[in-house]
Amino acid sequence: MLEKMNIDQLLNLVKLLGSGMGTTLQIFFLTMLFAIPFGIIIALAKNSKNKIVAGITKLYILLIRGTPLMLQIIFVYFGPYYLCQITYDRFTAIIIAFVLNYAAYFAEIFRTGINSIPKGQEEAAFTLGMKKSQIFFSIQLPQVIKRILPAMSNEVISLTKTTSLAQIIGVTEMFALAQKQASFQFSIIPLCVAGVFYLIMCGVVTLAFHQAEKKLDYYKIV
Amino acid sequence: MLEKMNIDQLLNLVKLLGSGMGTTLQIFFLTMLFAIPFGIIIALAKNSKNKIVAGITKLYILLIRGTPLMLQIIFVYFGPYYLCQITYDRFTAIIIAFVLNYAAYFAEIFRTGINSIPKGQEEAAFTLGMKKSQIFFSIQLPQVIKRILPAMSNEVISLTKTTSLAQIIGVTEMFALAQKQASFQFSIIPLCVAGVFYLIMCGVVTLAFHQAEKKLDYYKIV
Amino acid sequence: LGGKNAKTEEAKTFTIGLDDSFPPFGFRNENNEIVGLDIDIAKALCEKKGWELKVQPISWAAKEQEIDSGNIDCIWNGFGLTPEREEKFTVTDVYVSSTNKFFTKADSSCQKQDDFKGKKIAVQTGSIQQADMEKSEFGKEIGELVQYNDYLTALMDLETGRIDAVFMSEISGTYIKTSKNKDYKIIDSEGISEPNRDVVAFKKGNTELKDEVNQALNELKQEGKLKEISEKWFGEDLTR
Amino acid sequence: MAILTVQKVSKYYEKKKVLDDVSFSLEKGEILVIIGASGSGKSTLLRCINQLEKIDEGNIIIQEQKMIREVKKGKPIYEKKDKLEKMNLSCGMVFQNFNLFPHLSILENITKAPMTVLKQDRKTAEQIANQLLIKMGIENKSDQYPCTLSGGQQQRVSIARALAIRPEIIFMDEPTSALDPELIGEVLKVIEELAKEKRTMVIVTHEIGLAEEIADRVIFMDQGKIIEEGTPQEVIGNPKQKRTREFLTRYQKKQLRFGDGS
Amino acid sequence: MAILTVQKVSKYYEKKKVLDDVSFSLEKGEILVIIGASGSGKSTLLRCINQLEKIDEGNIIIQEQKMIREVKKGKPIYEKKDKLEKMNLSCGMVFQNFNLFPHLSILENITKAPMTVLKQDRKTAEQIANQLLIKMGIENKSDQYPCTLSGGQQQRVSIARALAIRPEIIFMDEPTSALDPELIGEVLKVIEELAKEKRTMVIVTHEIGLAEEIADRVIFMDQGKIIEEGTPQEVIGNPKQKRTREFLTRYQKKQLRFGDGS
Ligand SMILES: Nc1ncnc2c1ncn2[C@@H]1O[C@H](COP(=O)(O)OP(=O)(O)OP(=O)(O)O)[C@@H](O)[C@H]1O
Ligand SMILES: Nc1ncnc2c1ncn2[C@@H]1O[C@H](COP(=O)(O)OP(=O)(O)OP(=O)(O)O)[C@@H](O)[C@H]1O
Ligand SMILES: [Mg+2]
Ligand SMILES: [Mg+2]
Repeated sequence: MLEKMNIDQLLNLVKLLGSGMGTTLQIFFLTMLFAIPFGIIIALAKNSKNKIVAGITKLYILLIRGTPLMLQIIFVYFGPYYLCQITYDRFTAIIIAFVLNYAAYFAEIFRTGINSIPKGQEEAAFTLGMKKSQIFFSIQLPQVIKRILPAMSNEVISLTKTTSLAQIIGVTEMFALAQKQASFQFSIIPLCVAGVFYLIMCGVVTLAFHQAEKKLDYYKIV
Repeated sequence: MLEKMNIDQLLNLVKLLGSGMGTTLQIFFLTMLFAIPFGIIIALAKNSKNKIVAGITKLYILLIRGTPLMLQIIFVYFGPYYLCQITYDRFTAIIIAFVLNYAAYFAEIFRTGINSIPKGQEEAAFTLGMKKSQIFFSIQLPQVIKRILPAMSNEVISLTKTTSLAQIIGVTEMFALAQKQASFQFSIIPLCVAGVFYLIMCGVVTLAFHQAEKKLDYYKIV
Repeated sequence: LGGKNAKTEEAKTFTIGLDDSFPPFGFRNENNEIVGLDIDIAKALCEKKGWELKVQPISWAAKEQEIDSGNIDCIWNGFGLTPEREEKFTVTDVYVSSTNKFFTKADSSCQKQDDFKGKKIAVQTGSIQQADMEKSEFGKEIGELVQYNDYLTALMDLETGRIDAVFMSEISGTYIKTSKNKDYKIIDSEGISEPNRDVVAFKKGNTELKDEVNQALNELKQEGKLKEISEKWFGEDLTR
Repeated sequence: MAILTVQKVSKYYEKKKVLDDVSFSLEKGEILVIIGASGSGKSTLLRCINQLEKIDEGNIIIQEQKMIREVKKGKPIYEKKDKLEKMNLSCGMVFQNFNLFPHLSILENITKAPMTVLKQDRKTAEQIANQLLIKMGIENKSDQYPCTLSGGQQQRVSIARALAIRPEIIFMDEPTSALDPELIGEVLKVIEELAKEKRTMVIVTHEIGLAEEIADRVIFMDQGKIIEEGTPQEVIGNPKQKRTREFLTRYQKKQLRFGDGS
Repeated sequence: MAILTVQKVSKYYEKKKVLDDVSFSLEKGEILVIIGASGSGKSTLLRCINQLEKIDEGNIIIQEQKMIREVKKGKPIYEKKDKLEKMNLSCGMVFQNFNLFPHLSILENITKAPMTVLKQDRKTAEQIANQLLIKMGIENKSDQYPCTLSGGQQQRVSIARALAIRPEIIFMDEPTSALDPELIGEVLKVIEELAKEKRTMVIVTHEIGLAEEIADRVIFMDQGKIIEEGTPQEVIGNPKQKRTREFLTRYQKKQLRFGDGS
């Protein structure tokens, strides 16, 4: 099963999996796009003084972290139909499930980041007359970003690979194509090629975070 | 697919999945048992002044984090056969793959923990005549544990669910049983029950970490 | 038998590898016992040969590696014959055969294959049905080919109406339909795929063991044992 | 007419009374120095006036505007948000630990609030900021980030930042106690400058020398209470209360034993 | 016979020479105080003697044992590990930030090294520790954790911890400069006690008063060099070098202006 492939076959395979990367990257970027702001909202909700809001958020995070994403995808996709006969697009379902899931993980990271910024800065900003939202967006958030980069990089790297779960409800991304080819060709080479694709994605993400860290290196965390 | 089940069937299902929890828990605890010390070694290696050691460790972590665990399991299980005709037990292979994988993730957490302990303490211990290993085990490690508890809890919670990947090479744990029942009974109820099992495991882990945090609350991080 | 040194006289274990979630060939019942058509045949065969049967669940994705490394003696799992598979494995004669059909909702407006033009058809990822559909002329005329990891999700989605039919083997579909009391409409296919011819597959070159199993299968057939087992599972004789 | 009046203010942390019936008032242009042992409630008092903590009894009146509207079931009800915000704006605060915003340049640290709160345009805000930096003697640092400055320089920036919103009263909570001895002088110089301009200020400090030099009035606090109040000559030069004398002796002893090296 | 000799030591950080041909020696029972501006290399010198940094030129001799065995291609080769460890044990160090171990109780902070390094049994170690705590005036804190202590108390614990391994020489790097003014006195008192016992000590400090009171000899450093050396009367009372005078004037000015409040 590790027999030689000729170069043409390999190129073909790379082209095929490359075509699946479109979907993989769409899932990846759309999840980031929505999960980050949603995660911030959840983080703020969990920090809220309103006990009901904080309690609901806590339950939500527990449920999300406590159950496999695979189940969450199935619920998001089939739940609305069984509850009220609503169906919708499978790709939308994947994005919703991924956003709900990653937002919970991001939220915990954001919360740690927000809480690690010295209270004194908030107080100083307050005595300067700044409003809560102004303090959050112009004083805390920019610093939170710097603090959470390492933790976020872990989650984002995990996301690159988790995209493969999309195939559960029939969204064909790169890894599904690789599995199909592996099964047709009776070979694990397609899976190895998929591994290389992931490795490249992971490398790019690592590099991007590295760049971001460098860019934010102009000031020191106090 | 959501048709009613009677209580007997449900009990039967719970009993069945419960029996699979044995394997799940074995994988879980054995992974923790080996991945934690191995992770510490990797963390120290990556912090090492020897550039070759640090370089190899870096590559190792990149490879592990950059590729799906699923592929790693396949390589660990079949690799030795293709390289030198050695076969071995599938359960052992799962433990090895999980340990290799989680050790890399744990290592990054440990390293952050170790590096966050004020250098001054190491220096103070050194001027008191303590040896490197004494400093590590009696000064740094106990504090590292406190610092990394939140990050570790995330990884350990993820491990509870990742155990389900063992079925890739035919190790039947709880989730594999649930999926099989789902396909036999043609119902997603077994998957929901599996979700509840995971939720319980996650709850126990969360509680355990909470207890540990409380226990280490007797001193403040400086 | 069992392991690589397949023919030591004392070790009479015969290890068959299968995906234990593939009804009705091999799957887990509510008591978690692996049962099914293939299991019954393998049992009968081992009884005849005086071997001890060991049923090893494997991951379908890794079946070649499993057999190559000698963890299992054969794949026995409703294993449909294809030219590629014939090339990669040493296989027995066909012992069961079935055709692939469209399974759709009872109230579907589709009556024949041509009605599925432009519609969404589901297959299992990496299955023969997928390969056949992608290769066939008809496959180019359908709206979308949706791949699922398992038939459970595919059939659930059929119910929600997001796909129009599942293209699967008659055996699997009929089994689900009868055992779960579903009222699927079954529509014949033509010009898409050859009938599935299920065989037992051995490591390439392991003809010795293959011949032994082949001969025993033929004897079982002659004795009417295969017919008996097939009728138990399908109500008809699908063995060849 | 007093610009600030603190009326019988009390404050509890859980069961502990950390401010106990504190009353005083401040005239425009007056400089008040508060001294007292660690834990006597000096910071808490400043934080209550600056709305960083809530009071449990009494009232605080800034520019004839009451902070507490009414008392319901023994609980003080604060004024509406907009009124509180206006009162907050007329108070500027300088913290012991500077609390500069590390991700903003020195100039941005100063212009942030004027631009977002007072809606000044960037040009005006930067002009004002630059004038303040000149006054603080750090005009050449405006593009640097806080982490590159010494503690003394950071504290001067934080004073400039507080001045930029043009507060009526400036509060300083131990502005020099996080500084190396070598750097204290430069901050004290700036404070003296402000004193010369007759700005209204309330300063909590351990620098008895500063109190003597610039205070119009000195308050000595102990265990949440104001024990003694008067001119520096009265409170420091000739304290009436035993507790005040004890407190001052401790300082004098240290300074006599390790006095200046001339 | 000198207990410590520093011979023509130089040290670079990258290209920057932070110690420049530093030589001095210390007799048993002598108390040496090092003063100098920020960045003049005082801490680096102490860190080199305590093996926390490596030197690039010269040698350090503790109790007749050389730290550098030989010089190869212009690079100093350090002695074998066991010899270095012995030398390290004869030096105790007190840091500006105390550097207590936060997860250990006060008693454990002190007994940890004696038990693991000197192999004392727990009982002996605790006995010695308790005696030291009594000496430091904090015998009632032994079961508490560092975070519950004030800075002054923490520093006294760290002095006790350093004494517990019975070093021949004690080094202190600005032992009071992280402390609130109120708390400095209690640490200075402990240092004076040690001075009375005629312990060999090297103290880096900004407290000129302390230097005058307890030093047998004072060294003034500037830009990595020893500029002036002598008795406190000589160096502080009557400095010969212009740089020393400038440095001292700065302190005196501040202390005159905000001098003691008597
Ligand atoms: N957030 C808080 N929770 C509980 N108690 C507090 C809190 N903040 C302050 N205290 C207590 O209130 C009392 C007064 O504290 P405060 O900080 O006002 O004193 P201070 O006079 O400023 O002292 P210092 O000179 O040390 O700054 C102290 O006993 C302190 O322990
Ligand atoms: N790890 C380092 N890397 C590079 N330069 C350093 C390092 N540590 C110290 N320096 C530099 O070496 C010089 C001497 O520093 P040192 O800390 O010894 O001075 P110091 O006299 O103790 O000053 P202070 O009174 O501020 O403690 C300074 O210019 C400093 O910037
Ligand atoms: Mg205070
Ligand atoms: Mg220093």
